[in-house]
Amino acid sequence: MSFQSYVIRRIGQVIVTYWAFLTILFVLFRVVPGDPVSMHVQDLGAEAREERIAELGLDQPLYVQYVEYLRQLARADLGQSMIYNESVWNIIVVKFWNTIILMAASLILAYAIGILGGALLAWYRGTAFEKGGIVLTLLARSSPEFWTGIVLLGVFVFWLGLFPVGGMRSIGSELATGVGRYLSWDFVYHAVLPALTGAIYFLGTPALLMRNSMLDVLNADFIEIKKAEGLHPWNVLYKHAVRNSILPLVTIAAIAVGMAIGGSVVIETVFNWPGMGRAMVDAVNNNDYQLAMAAFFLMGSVVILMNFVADLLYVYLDPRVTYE
Amino acid sequence: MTLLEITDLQTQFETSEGRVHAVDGVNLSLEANESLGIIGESGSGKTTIAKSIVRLLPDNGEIVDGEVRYDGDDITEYSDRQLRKQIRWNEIAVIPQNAMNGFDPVYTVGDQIVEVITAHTDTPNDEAMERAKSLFQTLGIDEDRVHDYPHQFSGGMAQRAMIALALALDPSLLIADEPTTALDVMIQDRILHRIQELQDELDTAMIFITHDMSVVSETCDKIAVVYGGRIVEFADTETIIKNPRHPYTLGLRNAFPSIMTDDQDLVSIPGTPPPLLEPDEGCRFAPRCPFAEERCWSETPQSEPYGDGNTIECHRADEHERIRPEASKSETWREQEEVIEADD
Amino acid sequence: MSNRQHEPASTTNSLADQVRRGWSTFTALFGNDRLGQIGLLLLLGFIFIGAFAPFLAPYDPGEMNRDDQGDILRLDGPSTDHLFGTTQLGRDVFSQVIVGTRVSLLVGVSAATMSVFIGTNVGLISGYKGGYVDDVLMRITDIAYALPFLPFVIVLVVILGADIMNIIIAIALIQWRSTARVVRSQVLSHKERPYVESAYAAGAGDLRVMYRHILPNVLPLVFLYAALAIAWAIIAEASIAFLGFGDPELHSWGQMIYDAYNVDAIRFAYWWVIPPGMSIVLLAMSVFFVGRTLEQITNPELRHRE
Amino acid sequence: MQPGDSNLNRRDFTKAATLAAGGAMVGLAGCAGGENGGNGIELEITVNNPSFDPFRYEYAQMVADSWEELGFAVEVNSMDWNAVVEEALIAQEYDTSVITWDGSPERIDPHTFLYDLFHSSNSVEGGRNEVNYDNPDYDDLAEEQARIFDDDERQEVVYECQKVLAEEQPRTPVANRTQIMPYNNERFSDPEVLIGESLLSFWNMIGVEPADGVEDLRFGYPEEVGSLNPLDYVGAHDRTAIRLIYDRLARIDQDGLPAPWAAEEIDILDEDGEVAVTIREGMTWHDGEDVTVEDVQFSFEFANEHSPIGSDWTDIIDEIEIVDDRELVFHLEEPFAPFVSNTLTQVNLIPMHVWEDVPDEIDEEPVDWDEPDHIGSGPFQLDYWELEEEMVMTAFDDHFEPPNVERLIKVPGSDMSSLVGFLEEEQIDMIGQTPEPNTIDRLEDEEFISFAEVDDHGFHHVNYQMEREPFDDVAVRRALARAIPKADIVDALLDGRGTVADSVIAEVNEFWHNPDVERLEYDLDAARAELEEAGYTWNGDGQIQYPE
Repeated sequence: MSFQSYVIRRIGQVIVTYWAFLTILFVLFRVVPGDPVSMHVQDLGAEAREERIAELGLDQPLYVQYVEYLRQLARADLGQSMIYNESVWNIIVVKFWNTIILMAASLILAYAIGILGGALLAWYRGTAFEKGGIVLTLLARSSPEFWTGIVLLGVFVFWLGLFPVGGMRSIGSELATGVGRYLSWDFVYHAVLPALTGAIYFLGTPALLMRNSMLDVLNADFIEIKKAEGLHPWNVLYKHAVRNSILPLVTIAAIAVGMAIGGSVVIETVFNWPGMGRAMVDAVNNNDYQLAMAAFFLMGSVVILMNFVADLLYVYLDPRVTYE
Repeated sequence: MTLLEITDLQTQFETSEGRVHAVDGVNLSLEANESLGIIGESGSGKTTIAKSIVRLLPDNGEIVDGEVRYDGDDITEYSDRQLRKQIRWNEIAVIPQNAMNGFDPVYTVGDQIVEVITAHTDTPNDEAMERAKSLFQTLGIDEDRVHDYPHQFSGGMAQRAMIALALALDPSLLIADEPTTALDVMIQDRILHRIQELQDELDTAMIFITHDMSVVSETCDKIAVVYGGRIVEFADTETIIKNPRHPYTLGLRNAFPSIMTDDQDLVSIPGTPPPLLEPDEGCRFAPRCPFAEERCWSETPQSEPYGDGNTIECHRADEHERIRPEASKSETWREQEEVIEADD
Repeated sequence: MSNRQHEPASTTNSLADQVRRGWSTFTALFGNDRLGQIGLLLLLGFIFIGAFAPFLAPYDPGEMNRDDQGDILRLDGPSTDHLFGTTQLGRDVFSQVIVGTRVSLLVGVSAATMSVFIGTNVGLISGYKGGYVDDVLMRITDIAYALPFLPFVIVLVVILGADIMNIIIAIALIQWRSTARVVRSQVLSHKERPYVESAYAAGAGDLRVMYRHILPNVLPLVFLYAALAIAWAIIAEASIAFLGFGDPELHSWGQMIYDAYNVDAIRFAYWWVIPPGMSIVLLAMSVFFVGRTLEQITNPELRHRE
Repeated sequence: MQPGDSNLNRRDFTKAATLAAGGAMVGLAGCAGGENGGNGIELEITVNNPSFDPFRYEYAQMVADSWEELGFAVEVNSMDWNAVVEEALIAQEYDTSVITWDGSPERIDPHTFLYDLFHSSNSVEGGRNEVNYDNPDYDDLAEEQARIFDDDERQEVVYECQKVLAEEQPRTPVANRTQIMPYNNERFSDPEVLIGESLLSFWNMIGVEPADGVEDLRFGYPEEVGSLNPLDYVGAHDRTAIRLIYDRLARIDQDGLPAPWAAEEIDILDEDGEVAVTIREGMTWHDGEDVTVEDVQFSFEFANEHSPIGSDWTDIIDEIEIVDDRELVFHLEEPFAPFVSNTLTQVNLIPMHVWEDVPDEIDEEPVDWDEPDHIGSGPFQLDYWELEEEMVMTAFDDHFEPPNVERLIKVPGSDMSSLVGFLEEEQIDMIGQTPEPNTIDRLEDEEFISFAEVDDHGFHHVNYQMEREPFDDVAVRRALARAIPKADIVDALLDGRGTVADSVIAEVNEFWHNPDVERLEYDLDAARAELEEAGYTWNGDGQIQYPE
């Protein structure tokens, strides 16, 4: 099969997956108990309640709502937030980027440390360094994000007082718009601990996988040949051993992006980070279907997209892969 | 002129079971443009000899004694950097057993040739690529195939590409470790001829490591027979093929179809190669040797010179004229096999 | 060095052989793996605590303990009466940690069992049947991969109610996906091997070939994934509880930290936070240690040359 | 021994025990309902999960334990708050439930608590009388209190209402919590609190005294404002922000009584329902235009026509008559005593020149229009609002009572714990909610933190679904009420920071609270006696039985 027809087939599969995902999303949020106004039942009279529900279209038959929902999405319209009474897109877009930036920082940190560390673990196989490294890695992997976050908070905030308790910027400071909000020291200062928390949690997988993969590669004949060629050892390690070992990590990294986005809610809660995960949990608690669905939808989209990208990247990076 | 002179080389491995004496006092010499075959069963230490020369030993291995003189210099004394800069690939190149695995699968073959050229010389990339193409031509591969990835080559072609890689820097010595075992017989033959031709053309010395007597008989000037980490017999090819003196060499000869004596039935040497852990006194081949005497069990034989620079390490070397015909018979070895089984 | 247990011995697949081989593999693996031993020991410790929790816990974990004057012992630090101190409402932290062990183990084991059961069957059928069955099952797996884990579990818990069983089901509904993919690719490679052909030749039907011949050969991998699934499930449950979607009737470790966090005690009531936190980490880690040892069955290359 | 101690949270333990390794998966499903399989009268307490409000969850457990001691088979059914609302409040599918009514300023007027919650006309699905209390005599009383404009006369009827409710116990009030809110005393002094809201009150936002050089009031609240739309908002918390930007004709003052605000004078012209309002002179909108009587008339009419919540309060208005350029008269359809305290204090004044022309792209309802500039006439103007980060308002200096600070920054925390952290780091100045008891203890040690302390008139209570047996029996309700350990709940769960409630009108609401209602003190023997008298018996296992 040619690369092109492979890509086309994959796109076809992605579309099917996507449709199923959207349908599940719809069904999930229609069977959630309560409705968007139930939170405020004591503030609204029975009449006002009915009126609002009708206004939100929730009195329509399910299939009508379903068709409307798909039509909306097709128009790239995420609908109105039922609580904020504002376009969901406006609410979510900033949070989406807040989450993406934080998780990207965490993942980049995690994969940089993980790949480097994993390579070293394999390179120094059988030493005390390796053993210690593995224990540390498994420790990091065993600590839920909220626990790591709490420990970091305890040490760096409550005890040493080095970092702020949470939030994304100092309260009342000048509000920058667009990219500007991520380009200040104040932002970095606020992002250090949450990013670190994520990085610690995520780095276990790449480190261990890299180590295993490296061990395989290091046993390969060509590594010996590259050494015999008189190439610099670092060259052998990074240009050849690491480059070959990294292949299986590509898929994992893509999946990790999805996991990170989906799991961001925990870090965002601990560090009071105004991200999408928290917005989604709040929206679920408030029964703001549209907002929760949009957050869910964006997270799922990132995951589906990343899985797709991973497949293509893998084919691109490894010349041996055939398009089966 | 002597290109390579190995004296009393000892290489050992540290393992959980103890110290393995993989190479245990080896002496060898090789003239420029000469080709040497090193032959032995797997586990005999023949590959370790080759790896000791370029010092490509695993982490748990080390050269504990002896010299490897290359062009007069003892390269065991070289720092890693010196060895890397001056010896590896510049002077000594290696051809691995399975060429397909010798290439990094994620780069094109051409890129890998370019890489080694630019690592050692100041050649610009495009010139290095030209060099790679001309090497491909020399080896009879379509030069456009430098842009192909290793997995796109057939086995024989990959082996030739590997040779092209080995020749990239005009080395003075090629070490080929079982270069053709992975290939089928027809291709094996063609490649061996090609190597021989190239060696003549390029004035390169060559060490050929194999377990296959017939391979070395065609390609090499001299042959060293390795057993238990020692060279038990070293002589010119003709002597080894026609008049070997060591019972092990004689046994090896029986194990392969020979062009010269095609009516023989093939028989392998019974038993297994010795463990190389802290060897005891006595000839290491004694347990498997149909001609072992009492002293073979108690005294370690020493290397004795004979003829023109040949050596032999056997207590009964003097009796070779009598032993040789005995050893040609398959019954001799079959009987020995029964003895060994009885012992177990 | 590389005695590959997972290479099928085409003749011996009887149950007794499997067990015997399994046992010798077990001793060979754990015999010289210090981390594996530590993990196993820790795990057994937790299982013991979990099994005998009601006898080991000195207090009812929900009881509000009071001092001699009848005042509630709020946020009392560690003492001889209360080893790990008390909570905001005077509840004994030590007892809660003990009882919480059971919850974590239950969640870990049940969720892992369910997810591995689903995953193995999907992978087996998908890989073995191929064709459109494979297509459909793999699309379903893709969909499971497309659902963000925590949010999905949270929504499910909101729908089904915050009961521990629902949490377990929600975790399993997502977690099976990785097992399915891995088992499928293993089955694909086993399908081509000679022993499968000879099974056909001997007249075995599809089901028999799948479950009697191929399955035993992918089992080591299944066990490995089960071990990992246990750890993930434990961490997942703790995270869900921490976010406030846990089963309020149970004193799970995540729930404890949530309670402490919620009443803003995490900054000083270390005795209330560290025991459950460390318990989660240690339990998950012990499972990872064991899993790492098991991994060597599936990939002998990883074994230490010691 | 403390009441209920012996089997406190026995359920927890039983459930944990059913988790025994092997049979757990099957066992759980089966055990959930089975444990109270005795043959007593079964009843269920519906309550929210602790994540929504731990206090209610915990006291539901204490109530359950106590009721079990009495001989009932009690099951606590805790669920997501949304599910509680759907089942217990809207569908009214429950036995008993643990619910809270929050104390908003408008509810200081007894009308909501006495009429909405107990009048039989509100017992429809989704109505506020979810206990289905249906007592014609009480209905008369509740209607009567709404007709009497004279406070003292009305007080008598209000007292009578409370007396009936205390005897009949359709809901058992349990406690009013004390609101203790922390603020930074180096930056602010003299907070102006209101019952039910404490620091969150309108008066505090404009009246709290900043120290020299302090310009920003940074106010933390663990929830984000949902909407600033003056016509279409739902959350109670939304109002606390909206009322700063949009003025009302009257506001509830710090004594809990309505006082003219944008109105200079409010006169009851006629007890049958004519209210004259004179607006202040010289008021302007944030965009500089004058506030006119036409604007006021427009605000009420527009709210009545388009706003789902606005129509609730304005339906009572028959006609609004403009007398001159400062005076209007509201003609009511019938006498309605809470008109000033509930209607005039809640309808936001909006500028006619802005809202007259709701843009065309708002195709459905004009209230869906998110007016971008938020032009009101209140003491604050919206500067910017970054959702879930901060909302910044600046002082409107042309206001007749401009705030003491330059800016008000509302900070929504993800939870109390992070807000407390902000307060301690001096990143915020105040928190608009009561922290946990231990946090209060800790913050009390901080020199720079003081507390504003006031009781809430909102009340925690236990509901009985009176359409179901045995809750239709007043004896049962009274017995159950006597078996609620109110004092212990306040002591154990609130660390004493609260008041035991016996009437639906809180003690702190001094003018309306009837101090002489019957008190059903915690007394299991008295409870048993009431049941016995009504014919209930106990079997050998101590399980209660219906009368023969």
